[in-house]
Amino acid sequence: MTIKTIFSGFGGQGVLSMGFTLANAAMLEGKYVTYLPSYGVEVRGGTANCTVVVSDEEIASPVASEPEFIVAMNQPSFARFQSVLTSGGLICVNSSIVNTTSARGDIEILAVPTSELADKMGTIKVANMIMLGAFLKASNIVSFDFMLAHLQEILGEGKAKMIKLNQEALEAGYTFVKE
Amino acid sequence: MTIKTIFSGFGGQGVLSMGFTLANAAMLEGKYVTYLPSYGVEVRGGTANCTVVVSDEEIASPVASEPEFIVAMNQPSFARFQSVLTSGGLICVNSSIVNTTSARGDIEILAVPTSELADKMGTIKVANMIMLGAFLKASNIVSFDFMLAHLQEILGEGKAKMIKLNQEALEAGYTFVKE
Amino acid sequence: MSGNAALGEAAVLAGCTCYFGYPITPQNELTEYMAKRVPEAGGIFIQSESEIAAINMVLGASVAGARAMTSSSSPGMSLKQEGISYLAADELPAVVVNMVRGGPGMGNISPAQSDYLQATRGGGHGDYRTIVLAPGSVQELADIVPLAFDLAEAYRNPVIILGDGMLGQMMEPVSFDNIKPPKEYPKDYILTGARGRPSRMVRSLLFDTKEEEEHNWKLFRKYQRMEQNEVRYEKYLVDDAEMIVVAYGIGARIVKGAIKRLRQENLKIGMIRPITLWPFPAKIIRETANRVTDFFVFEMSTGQMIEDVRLALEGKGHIHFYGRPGGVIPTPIELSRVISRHYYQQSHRGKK
Amino acid sequence: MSGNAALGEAAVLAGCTCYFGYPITPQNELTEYMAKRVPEAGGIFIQSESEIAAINMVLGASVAGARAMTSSSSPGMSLKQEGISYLAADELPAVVVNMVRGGPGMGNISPAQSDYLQATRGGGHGDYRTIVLAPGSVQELADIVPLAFDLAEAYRNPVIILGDGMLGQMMEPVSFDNIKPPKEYPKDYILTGARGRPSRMVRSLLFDTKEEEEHNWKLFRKYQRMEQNEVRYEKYLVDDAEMIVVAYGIGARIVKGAIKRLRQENLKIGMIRPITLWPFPAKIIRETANRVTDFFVFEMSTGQMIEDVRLALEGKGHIHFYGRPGGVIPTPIELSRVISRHYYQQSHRGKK
Amino acid sequence: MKQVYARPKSLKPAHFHYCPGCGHGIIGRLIVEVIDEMDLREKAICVAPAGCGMLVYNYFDIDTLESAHGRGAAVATGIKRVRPENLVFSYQGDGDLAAIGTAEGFHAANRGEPITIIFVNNGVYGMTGGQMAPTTLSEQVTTTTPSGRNAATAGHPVRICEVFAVLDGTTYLERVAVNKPAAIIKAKKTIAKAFRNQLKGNGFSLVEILSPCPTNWKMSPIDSCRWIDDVMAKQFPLGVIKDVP
Amino acid sequence: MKQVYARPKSLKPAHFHYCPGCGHGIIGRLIVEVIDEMDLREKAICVAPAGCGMLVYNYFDIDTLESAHGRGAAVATGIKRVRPENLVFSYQGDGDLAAIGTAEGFHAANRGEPITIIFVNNGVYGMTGGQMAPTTLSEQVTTTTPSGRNAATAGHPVRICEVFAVLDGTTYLERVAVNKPAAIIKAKKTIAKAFRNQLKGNGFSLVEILSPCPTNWKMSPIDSCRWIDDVMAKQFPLGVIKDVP
Amino acid sequence: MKGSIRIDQERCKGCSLCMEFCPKKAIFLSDTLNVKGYFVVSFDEGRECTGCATCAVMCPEVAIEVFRN
Amino acid sequence: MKGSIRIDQERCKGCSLCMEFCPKKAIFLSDTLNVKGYFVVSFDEGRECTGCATCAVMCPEVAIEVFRN
Ligand SMILES: Cc1ncc(C[n+]2csc(CCOP(=O)(O)OP(=O)(O)O)c2C)c(N)n1
Ligand SMILES: Cc1ncc(C[n+]2csc(CCOP(=O)(O)OP(=O)(O)O)c2C)c(N)n1
Ligand code: SF4
Ligand code: SF4
Ligand code: SF4
Ligand code: SF4
Ligand code: SF4
Ligand code: SF4
Ligand SMILES: [Mg+2]
Ligand SMILES: [Mg+2]
Repeated sequence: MTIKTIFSGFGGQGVLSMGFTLANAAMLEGKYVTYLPSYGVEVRGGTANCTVVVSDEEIASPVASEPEFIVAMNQPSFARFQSVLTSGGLICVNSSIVNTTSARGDIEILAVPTSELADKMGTIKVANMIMLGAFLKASNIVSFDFMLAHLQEILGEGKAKMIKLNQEALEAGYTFVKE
Repeated sequence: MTIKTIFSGFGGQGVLSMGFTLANAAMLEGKYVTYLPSYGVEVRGGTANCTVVVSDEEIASPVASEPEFIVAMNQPSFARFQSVLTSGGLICVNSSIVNTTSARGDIEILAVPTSELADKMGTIKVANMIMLGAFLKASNIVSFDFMLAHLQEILGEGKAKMIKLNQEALEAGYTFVKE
Repeated sequence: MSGNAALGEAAVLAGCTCYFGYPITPQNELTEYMAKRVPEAGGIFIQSESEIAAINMVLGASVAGARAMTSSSSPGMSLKQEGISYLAADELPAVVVNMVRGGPGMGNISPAQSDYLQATRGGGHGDYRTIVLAPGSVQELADIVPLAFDLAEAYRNPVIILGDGMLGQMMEPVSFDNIKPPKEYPKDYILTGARGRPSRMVRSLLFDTKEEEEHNWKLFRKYQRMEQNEVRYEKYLVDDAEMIVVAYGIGARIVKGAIKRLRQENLKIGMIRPITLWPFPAKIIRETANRVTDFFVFEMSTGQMIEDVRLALEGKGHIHFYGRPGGVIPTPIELSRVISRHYYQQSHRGKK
Repeated sequence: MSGNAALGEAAVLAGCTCYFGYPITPQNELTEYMAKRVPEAGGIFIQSESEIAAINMVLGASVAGARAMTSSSSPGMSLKQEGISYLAADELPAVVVNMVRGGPGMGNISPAQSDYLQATRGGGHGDYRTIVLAPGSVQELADIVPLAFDLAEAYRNPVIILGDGMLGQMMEPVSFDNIKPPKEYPKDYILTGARGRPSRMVRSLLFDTKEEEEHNWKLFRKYQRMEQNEVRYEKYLVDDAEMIVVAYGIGARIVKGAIKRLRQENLKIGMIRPITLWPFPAKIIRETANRVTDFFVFEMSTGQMIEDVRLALEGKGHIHFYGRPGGVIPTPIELSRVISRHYYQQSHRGKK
Repeated sequence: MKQVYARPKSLKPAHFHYCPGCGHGIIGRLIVEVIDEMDLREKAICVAPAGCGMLVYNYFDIDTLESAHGRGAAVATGIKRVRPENLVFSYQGDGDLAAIGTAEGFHAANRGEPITIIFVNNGVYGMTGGQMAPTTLSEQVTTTTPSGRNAATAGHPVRICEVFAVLDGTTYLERVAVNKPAAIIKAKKTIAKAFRNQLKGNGFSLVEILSPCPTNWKMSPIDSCRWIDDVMAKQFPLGVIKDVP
Repeated sequence: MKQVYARPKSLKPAHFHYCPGCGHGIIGRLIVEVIDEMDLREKAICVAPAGCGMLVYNYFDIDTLESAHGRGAAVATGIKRVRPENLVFSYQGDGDLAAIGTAEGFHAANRGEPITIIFVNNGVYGMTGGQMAPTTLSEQVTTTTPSGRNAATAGHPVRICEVFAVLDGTTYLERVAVNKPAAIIKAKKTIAKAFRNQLKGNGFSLVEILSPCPTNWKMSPIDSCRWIDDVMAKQFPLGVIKDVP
Repeated sequence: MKGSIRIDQERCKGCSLCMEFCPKKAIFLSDTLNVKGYFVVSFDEGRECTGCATCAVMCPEVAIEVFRN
Repeated sequence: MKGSIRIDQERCKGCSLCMEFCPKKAIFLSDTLNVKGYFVVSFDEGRECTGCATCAVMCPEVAIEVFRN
């Protein structure tokens, strides 16, 4: 099984670290993983996206043609990436600032008002982790409990202080998604 | 007829301007000419040489393999170039500082004590023109009278003041060589 | 681990004690990794004032006997060409990394393969060559770095690692278990101060043209030895293939994905992936042409390696080409479609 | 007149109003000629602080609408590669002269032909090409300079003139009668201040990879047009020849001397002399191979153009090679001996 | 009500790509305001750098050229020599001018080329992600000085104005900042003065502008503005460094 | 009779290639004398330039490397970082250091690399045939300034010591000359002091030496020596420019 | 003197510099997210504004226009 | 104090600097040409030499050795 996910949004939205976190977790779980950030512009303020491929076998290409999952944190990303989503795929959308109407009938859309949820937690900075939590619930690419338990290891020492906040954010997103 | 001459000596001996003067004169006379200076070192004080080819037809190569004439103003040049001289060729040597004994029996050697002759004229700087005068007498590549008459034109404006001195030097060399 | 980090880590483990670099996307993560890691390991890190300074610091460190490295991306590589020519002329080892980006000019920062000719033909002046290594995965990158240092020292010549932003930024699991501490290479040319031995000079200025010519032929013979001994490539499903794709680096990796798909549809496609771009695996390609008539060259450029394939084939066979320059990364699906189209054209042609 | 002076004079007569250069032997006489001549003609001369500054001043002058030129020799050319890549990417005309010297590294200052690959394959980064002109006499140099400026403007691309110290220092009679004042080329891209028109921008940064790709293909098509329309070469005694020498520049001139000798001995040797090294006259060589089996490549290098001859021949015929790198200038006699040896080997082979 | 502040005429409609609170946005606006007020839109030619300021051609509605990293002064020299009647200025960051472009800036200044350099000193390489610049302060943390810039191995903060002041070709050098309203108004006057200096044919002028880079300084925009006064300006004193009328 | 002056031990037997009266010969001798007197032959590593001084490796009997034109300071940096215990000095002309190598010299100085640059200022490009150098005087005739250097188009004479003095990494900068016996003795002391400065680990040192180039100045050796005092030293004042112990 | 300002909220990046330096504190950070994803500032109509244009002087996005009687 | 010097005439390039600066004028330009083609200087044995080594200090060719009692 090879599962491809594209995380996308604005430069400052923590899109890359979402993908990075997922990739690290999957690697710890012993999977084959590629993580490929692809910032569109050398400069600040552009759009950013990254592709995470998780697989049980060696991965041929880190590029996701026909990804199974997409996370779109802003409008341009939603517009751009929903069209490449594989039929039957799932797109998680930051509904706080994205109009989620899509022309495609063959895909599933999960609307998460991440900005509002983050605001409730007191800082917009955790919006990405909220989305990641929601995404994990819906995709089940890595075990949510595993990620929670190993978050320190996954994020690296630097982020030690933030672990607790991030765990809460992940959980907020996870529980936002109904079974 | 294609005649090749190599002028050689130390960097400061005016070797290049000897060749340059000859080439310009020949060009004025309407011949095909190539003039090729080939300083061996980018730096000062090395050896210098130049090749002048004068011909009635287009010249294939400005490089003189088997030159007909050689002018050697110092010992290393004499040693190096006498060996490439074509059989029956003539080598003009600055005998003031060159030991002119040669192993080859098939070439002609013209010894000109240029430094002494120049000294007599009051300046070592005209040694090269003295040698050129001698060389013209021996080689007859361009008409000596033509060169004398057009020296101003040949040397260019810059040298205007030196014309007279140079003419005298040419003549000193020319007359030094006995018929 | 990211390709950039793997590269840096492998270098340090392979005994690289000096890194000199100037920021440029998409290889900044490598410079930043080295900024932290090299001093930790007791080595020297300088963010130089330019790419030119960097390559010349490398030259200095190399002549002083250290394993030294620099890295850059396309425009910065152009600036290093004089220095690389000097390294080759002086016969000094060094590893130079180019994470190629879209060009020419400022271009962009996306992965590209358009510096192939610069790397393989010597963008610098004079008759010289550099071994050019093109890894295709993070693990291979980690494996190739110590090899690069060894080749550089064994031949006393600069070695170029040609990657791209994709390889640098991609994260994959990687092991460094294969990396051993560097062998002892003879260091009878380095400058240490003339203690207990005659003084040495390292130079490439040879005013005497005969000497310079001899030096050129000496280098030439060295390059011939490299051509004989250092060709590296990977064969992928070549044995039964009816069409061979030639691609390298990250491009080859995408091709692999495409071939996997095509094999499922029973299209007999294989691949030869040059790992050394110079010396180029011409022989294996030429030999394969005894059996296979169609070669499909894929490059993330308008076509540069294709020249080497043409040189290898010497008129044999039929060459197809697909290029995506400018930093565009095609998908395996796209490639599989293009390849299959050419494949069917080919069978069609065969039937005529 | 010396080659250097002829080059400079022809440039001025062809409307070159800007010269920027940095001293390097063996092209100093050109810089010095321009130092005097260009200001006299009302133009701009700057001895820049480096070769890099020079090429970027050229870029500035070019974008401002002037005919601009710079010149250098091998190590200095390596330093200009980034700038040349930018000129190509920005589609700006410019003429860049390289009086090649012995290399790599510091090398020496004697004539050489070892920057062929750098010039024809783009020593700079990215997918770009430059027309490369290789004159073989002072008169041809004078004729080629206006052509270079015209081609540069017609295609909006840098054009390289590849000479060497021998050509630069050689004095031959020369006429400038053929030089006409430059044509008016459309200048709808230059920067003059946005007076009475929308503002313009000139750039090569294209973050959007699709845009950059399109730009690359656009350039590629331009290079294809050059390949179709701008191939130039000289045929010398080719019609009855049994062996064809391929040589360029001053090397070809020495070959001519050798052939003259060999023809006297009734050896049927001819020559194809590429005048444009890029685009390379591949077609004529390939066509000639229908009749002639033996090609003798002579280069003052360890062998660079030979790749183009191999590409042209596509496996046809037999290639002989003779190289004199490092600034050595062989004599016509020497070359005639070498060529005749190969010629007899060839007839011998023919008889087998 | 009458409009007392409107978007300058010579600013294109495009949104800036800069990070929130970035000084480049302020500086770009000031330049365009001066161009409009001095009626230079049809005269001005801008040379854009590699750096966060590289996209100014998307914002300035004047003729603009992108230069290779660090070569702005050489390119501007080429343009100005051909078109002396134009206003030619180069917009350069501290990496661009004070590192890779040291020689080009230095010698254009020494030749007294009548061009103007708008020198954006934000103490880091903004565009490439916050590496050390020659102007990075001692002990300042950047991505390539993870434990702070160590002067002994990584060098001291370079004061370009003070260096260029030694060169005889420079006629007007001033350091300003864009971290508070008064400073910004001063910066604008300085840019205008530098342009006038050029139009008078009075040699080389350079305006060094201390400019916040909140992203790479890892500070809020407001803290960044304060940091300029509290810390940065101590190393880079504001004011006229050289003014030869 | 005892010998009071002998050829220095660390001078190879080769004859110099310099023109008659060239300062390079004097300077080379002084360096080697200092090396011998300070017993540094086994410690010293010299970086040779492109320029008339390029063949010093044929003369100095110490480890020597040729560098690309202008890159001496970067190369010396690489060597010195790897071998801090060695004496590393770069020998550079005014074209080499003050033109093409501006950035490398400037930043090595700013980093305070503990290297020494012996900077031979002869006001021209000697090796390539007498073109203008950045240090050429105003109105001085060279092959590229045929009617005299015009400061307005070709720039002003660059005073490297004064420029480098602005940089915090420099600790010892002095300008001397080799045009008469007293000056030469002084020059030797200065070189020795610069070397000692390096051995103490005390940052970057540079000795600028006004040096006759009779060939390209088109003067006799003696007139050249006089010209240094009468004209050149007016533009390039001799003495200590910076000395931070 | 009475003034007012118009903020182009699509340009605003919420850097707060205008707010910080407004002598009348007539600008506040709203909870509106713009398309770029920034919480933008708003003009507080209820506050006195002098039309001094300090906010516009500070704004790095040229997002503010200022009007005055 | 009595001194004397030895000039390596093959190294000498006749620049005259030693001559010019010798306080005793004990060096003169000879009419001997060396192999390099320069008229070289000679030590005037007849003149007083102090062995001050000024000549050696000036000599760009390191052609002079100095001796003293
Ligand atoms: C030859 C070359 N080297 C490196 C780069 C990468 N690069 C782009 S911008 C930049 C530095 C930006 O810093 P600065 O000049 O301070 O501008 P800022 O972004 O801080 O405004 C670098 C290193 C390049 N484009 N070209
Ligand atoms: C990249 C490069 N550009 C140019 C040259 C040619 N070149 C050699 S030495 C030199 C300048 C010499 O002048 P200077 O540094 O003043 O030394 P001097 O000969 O006067 O002592 C130049 C331009 C070169 N070798 N390499
Ligand atoms: S990185 Fe810094 S300089 Fe660049 S746009 Fe962001 S804040 Fe401005
Ligand atoms: S050219 Fe000048 S610097 Fe060079 S060796 Fe001759 S006198 Fe000395
Ligand atoms: S114009 Fe002045 S008072 Fe009004 S909002 Fe702006 S800063 Fe505040
Ligand atoms: S200064 Fe401009 S960008 Fe910043 S908050 Fe105010 S309006 Fe928005
Ligand atoms: S040692 Fe003194 S006195 Fe004797 S020759 Fe030399 S300079 Fe003259
Ligand atoms: S100083 Fe030396 S080279 Fe000059 S004349 Fe005297 S001995 Fe000869
Ligand atoms: Mg910056
Ligand atoms: Mg000099």
